Amino acid sequence: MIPVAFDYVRPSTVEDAVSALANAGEEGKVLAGGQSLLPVLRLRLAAPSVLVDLGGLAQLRGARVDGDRLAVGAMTTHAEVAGSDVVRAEVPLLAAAAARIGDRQVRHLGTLGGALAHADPSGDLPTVAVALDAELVVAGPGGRRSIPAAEFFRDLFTTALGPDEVLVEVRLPRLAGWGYRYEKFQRTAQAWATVGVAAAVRRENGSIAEARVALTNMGPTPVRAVAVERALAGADASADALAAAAEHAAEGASPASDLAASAEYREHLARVLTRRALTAAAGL
Amino acid sequence: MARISLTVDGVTYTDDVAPRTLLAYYLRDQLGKVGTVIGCDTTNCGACTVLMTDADGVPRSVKSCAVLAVQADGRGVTTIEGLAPDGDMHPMQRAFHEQHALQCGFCTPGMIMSAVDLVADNPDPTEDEVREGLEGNLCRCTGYQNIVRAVVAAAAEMRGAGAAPSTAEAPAKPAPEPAEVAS
Amino acid sequence: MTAVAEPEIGRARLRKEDARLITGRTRWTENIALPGMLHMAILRSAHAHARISRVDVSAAAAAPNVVTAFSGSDVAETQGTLACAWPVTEDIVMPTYPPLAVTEVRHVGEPVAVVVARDRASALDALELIDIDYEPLPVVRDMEAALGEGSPLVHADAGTNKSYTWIFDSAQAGSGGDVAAAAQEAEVTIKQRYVQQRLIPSSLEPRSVIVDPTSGDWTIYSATQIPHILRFLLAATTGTPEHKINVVAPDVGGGFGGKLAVTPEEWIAFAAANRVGRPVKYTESRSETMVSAHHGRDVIQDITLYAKRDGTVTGLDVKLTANMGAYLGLVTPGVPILGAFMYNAIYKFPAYRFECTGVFTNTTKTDAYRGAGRPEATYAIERTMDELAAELGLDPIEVRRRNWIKHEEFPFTTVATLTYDSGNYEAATDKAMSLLGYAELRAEQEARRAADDRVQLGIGISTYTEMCGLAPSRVLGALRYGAGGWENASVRMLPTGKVEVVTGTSPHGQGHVTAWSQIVADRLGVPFEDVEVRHGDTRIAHKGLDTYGSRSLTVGGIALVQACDRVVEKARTVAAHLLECSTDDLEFADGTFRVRGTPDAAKTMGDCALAVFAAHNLPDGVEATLDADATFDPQTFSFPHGTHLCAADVDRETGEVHIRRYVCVDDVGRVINPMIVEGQVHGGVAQGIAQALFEEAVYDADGNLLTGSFVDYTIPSAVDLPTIESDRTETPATSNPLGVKGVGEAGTIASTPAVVNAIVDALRPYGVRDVPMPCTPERVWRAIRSASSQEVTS
Amino acid sequence: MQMEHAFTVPVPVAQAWDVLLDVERVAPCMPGATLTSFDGEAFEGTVRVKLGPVSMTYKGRGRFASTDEANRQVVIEASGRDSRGGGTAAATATANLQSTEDGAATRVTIVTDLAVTGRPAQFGRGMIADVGGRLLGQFADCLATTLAEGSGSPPPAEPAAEAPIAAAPSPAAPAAEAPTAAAPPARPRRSADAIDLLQVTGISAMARKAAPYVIGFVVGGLVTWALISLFG
Repeated sequence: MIPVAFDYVRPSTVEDAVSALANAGEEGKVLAGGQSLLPVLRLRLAAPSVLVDLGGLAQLRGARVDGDRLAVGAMTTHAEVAGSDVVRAEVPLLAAAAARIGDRQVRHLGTLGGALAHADPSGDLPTVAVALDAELVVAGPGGRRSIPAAEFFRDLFTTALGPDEVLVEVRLPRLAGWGYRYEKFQRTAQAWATVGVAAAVRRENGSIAEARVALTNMGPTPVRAVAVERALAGADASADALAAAAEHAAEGASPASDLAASAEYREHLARVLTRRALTAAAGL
Repeated sequence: MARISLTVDGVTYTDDVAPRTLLAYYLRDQLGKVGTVIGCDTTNCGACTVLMTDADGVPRSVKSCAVLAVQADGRGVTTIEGLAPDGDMHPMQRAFHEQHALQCGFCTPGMIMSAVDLVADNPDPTEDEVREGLEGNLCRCTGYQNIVRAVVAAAAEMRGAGAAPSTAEAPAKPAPEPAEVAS
Repeated sequence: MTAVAEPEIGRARLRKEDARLITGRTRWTENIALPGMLHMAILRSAHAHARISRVDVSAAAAAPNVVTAFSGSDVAETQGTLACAWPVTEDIVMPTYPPLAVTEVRHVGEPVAVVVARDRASALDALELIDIDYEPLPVVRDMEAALGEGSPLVHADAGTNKSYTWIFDSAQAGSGGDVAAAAQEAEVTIKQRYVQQRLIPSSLEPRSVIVDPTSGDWTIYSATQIPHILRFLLAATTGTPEHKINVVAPDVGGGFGGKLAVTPEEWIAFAAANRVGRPVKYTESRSETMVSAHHGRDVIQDITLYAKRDGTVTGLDVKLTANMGAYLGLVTPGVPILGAFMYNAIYKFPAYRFECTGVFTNTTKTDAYRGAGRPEATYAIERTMDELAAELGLDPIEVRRRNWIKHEEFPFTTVATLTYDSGNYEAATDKAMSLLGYAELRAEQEARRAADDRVQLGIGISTYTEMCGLAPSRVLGALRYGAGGWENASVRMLPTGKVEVVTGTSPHGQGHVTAWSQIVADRLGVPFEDVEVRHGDTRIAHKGLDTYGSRSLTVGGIALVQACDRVVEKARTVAAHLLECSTDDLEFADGTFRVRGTPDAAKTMGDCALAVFAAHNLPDGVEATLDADATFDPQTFSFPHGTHLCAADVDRETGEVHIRRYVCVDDVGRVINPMIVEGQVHGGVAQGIAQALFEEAVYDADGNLLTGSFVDYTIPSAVDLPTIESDRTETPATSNPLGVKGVGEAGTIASTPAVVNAIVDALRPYGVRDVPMPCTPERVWRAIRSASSQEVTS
Repeated sequence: MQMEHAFTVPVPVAQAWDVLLDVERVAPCMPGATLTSFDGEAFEGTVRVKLGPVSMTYKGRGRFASTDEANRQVVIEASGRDSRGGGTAAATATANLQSTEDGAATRVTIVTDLAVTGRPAQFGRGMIADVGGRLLGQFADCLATTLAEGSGSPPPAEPAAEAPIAAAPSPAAPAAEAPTAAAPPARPRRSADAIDLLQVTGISAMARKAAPYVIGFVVGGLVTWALISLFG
């Protein structure tokens, strides 16, 4: 299949990108890595009049430490995120999840910003962003604003981004020294996550000082496993305590039933995978 | 139409393309590079995999059906046809032949390009790493086993460690056949 | 030429085919561009069942770059009809199958209108301008519902959704006893229902066709397994003289039965080219393939096995309900019938009854998919034998031993009337068990069971045979198949001593060029490199019945041997003349005729070829050609067999299945090229595992295919499949001069039950007796849950 | 597939009935809908559905198959077609109004039979029912508010030309009227009773991904379109 015809612009500044989007109105669409968008276009499920390609924005690539945050440019590819020394040192959970996205070819083109703005409920990176309370910096006609991940993901494929806004940077807390695990369950290696669990754990004196847990594909947006985190706070870093906490994993989730799995099975998986993720993250 | 300029298999082309043109179709229809094939429309099969330089000029495997030709502007692209420009086989091509890593051959161009990219990143991959590295390429004929074997063997040869033993007899280097072109 | 050459047969020759495939110098149909060629796009029905109330293509026809647009009614008279070549019963319901729907659509994906344009994109753009109204009709998707009272009818004029019922009864056939009697006397009865889910063959190359009406003939390039059958049927159903049609199957990227078809798209491209008088190309997108290319399997199997408490099977009753889909494709009705002869498998069952009912539903038609009928049969009996073993507390291998045909009992005529010429099930099984370390794994299994481990180990066994070498023409005739099963080959010695071989087989990945070269090299005593094999072009390969059903070597290979032998015989006459001796005085070895007792007096095949070419000094009555043509029609089938063992770890918590070891020992008779044989086994096993664990075509109640792309129709990648440990035993077939049996389908046939048997074996202590395919983690998890809840309540 | 939605509004049945048949009042509940013609029985319109990268436009027509005032039942048949690709949706929706015992409120039941074909089905991951239910729920949610306002209130704002499924407070959907659990409704719900019932009947249940391409949502659009017809 071949996409419906569209116009194409490739701005070289963020400001130009924003104004190109504003000019496009309702019919504009941002092209980041294109790994989700191009299949949609090929199947003619969408027919934007203009594609605004952010591929020329070199300033949106790369990761750096900025105070107590790790700042990653939105156009940094999954392969770059997964392979970045600074990401692996500061937020290894993000690198681990990025390494599990799609396949090599997809990771070479797909970008962090694209994956977040796409807001696929089975996407891995939105879950990490929510688990870690990332802040998403967006640029619009009125300048830049920062949106907490918890508020960024509004619904299935729906974010707080305005149609003339561009996601430019993702800021994450530096979690060097935390244990982490992205546990991904797939029907086949090519399949999207049936369920995923992002877990980061800080141990202190044999107990869990802090834990952050979020789930992939357990609702229209990433689900923060609040009940699990609550149960973990101050708990012993023991297998039993982690298992008990993981039993709360599906609380507050509203998973779908689809071809890959039923809601009931997803809830079961969420509990099992959360236990496994916590166990790994806690180094047990 | 948009004007693009790119290098494909060592040759520089400048063309006007419709923005909707996929790189795969540009290669096939406009450049006649029909060695790169298209097997699906959802970026699953990987048959269209080519190497394209990234913003830093490093060649990376991409699925050319999930890239617009306009996105390849200024980049360098290597297809299966440009892997061994002097007519000799690339070690990966030779290994695919020697290890019987292909049957119908339709997935082969993409599979070889993916494997070349994989070995560039990981010069000494284990069988499991090869399997993971090729997860973006589907093959319906071989069950992947000989493909895995071929990639491991090619990697060894490319490291200069000497090729792993072939499943078959001493390889007779196949004579390249002239391209068949319909009138 | 004097050195004694190592025999080519049996050598792991690297493939001649590879060079162009690994360098991208390939001629796929989609790669071919002809002068003036146009591109066709097809509008397909989004409805599973509807009346077409109105079609207006005028806006599409007026769109930029569009040369013509038309719908079914525009070509109703000229488009011909698609043919089913296998009306399995006299009273079969065989509906008309128009390539382009005219008044009614009966499955999602059925072609309804066409645009032909200068380029592909314009054709696709114009498709959106076609205005079409449907009146939806009731949809029937479920086979059993379709047979029920008051079901909506797929073909109203047929008055029924039943296509046919085909019965075999060993009591009536005289080949065995009465199953009803076996039922009465049975000490043990095993009753199982298995569902062979619907699969999509999914060769990596999508189907593609070019029809070239220029230059006075019709040339059709098609990504097909069956150029000869395509040519014949195109002629027969469009009224075009056969001698004006040439079909070329260029490089073809896999088939697996999926290209054993005469497709609506080929016919529509023919109609389109006829309208515009220019070459027309059509290549489907994958999402079109999913809904329009034929599917496979989709059979409900009700199996009843009767046995004594010592494990001896006394009778087998098989009732199938087979989904035809909306229409009958080339061999749709015959696919389950091919399995009818295989349910008794390698066993000496004394009584057997088989009944199959073919049913129409509003789904894509089914047809051949790798194994075609035989994987279904093998799955059912191998799963059932495991259940019998469990019921009796016997090792599953032991229960098989007590029933299988012993090697000294060959030839053996089965309850299904086939005579198995050879086999050695004991040897293959022993070898497989030893390769796997069967006893050790059983011990580990015991330990894990005792420990109630989260991950349990299962060992699955599949001892299979299959009928290959389709097929003796007389048998096909008796089964009401519309054609024969012979194959043709011709061999031409060129004056320089090179050899040109033309085969009627039509390879699409199997490596015939290499294997045929090996056979010819041995038979003629010429170097492997000196043989070229031509195929897949009806202008070159005039006669042939193409490639499917593991037939190419066992039928086409024998034709090739015969042609070679005829060439040698003719050369012998020439050599004798040149050497001034009697043909009886000549011995032939390594490509050279030598006078017995005077070894220096010799002529090579090349000498003879040159002499024939020069024709200066030929014996009287000998024509100046050194070539021969042979057609071989097998007298019987061939019967490869083997034992596959699968050791699987099953996570009781998540239901995940991990294949830890996969061992197979296949006996495919004499092996021409062990490397190619191993490759066929790998690929076959992979596809069988895919059925067991991953793949399923799913429809919703409205007849929409929900698995309409590779996103949801989950074909395994390298990560998802195990390393296969393959070995062989070699019991040559006695029914053909090469001793070969065929290998194309063996792996697929054997592996599916091995995997599912392993899963069920792992979970048997937890009350699980079956897991429906594909055994996804969720299905495994549910099977464990429902078994344990039943145990609690009972 | 069949879907059922039920809710109770705190107005007498006669009042609710009048609103239900008032095209001008009810149609705007449909995000992305444009009614192009209505002759009292038959109607035509379009629905544009946009969700993430997917954007599709459906065109269709329908009619009141029956309007039974005595039994307070309306039956609508409608069908729409994807402007590209030929996918369709056909719906038969039956709405029943029933007075509560005290006569102060009205129980509304909507049963929808929906058949969707084409790309949403083929690429939607088998989520049509789920997604359809969610969208119907959003419509019902809005409808409950509208009916609860009674006949005296002014009509709601004009529908947006297109609307994302979730009524995110973004410039993309200034007039979106489809409240979800993820975003506050654009207008206050007046009936606590209705809200509770909505939750009980699963209307605010989260739907899911129809990923990767989310076509399921197009189907949702068709559902809403079918309902437009219902109240058009």
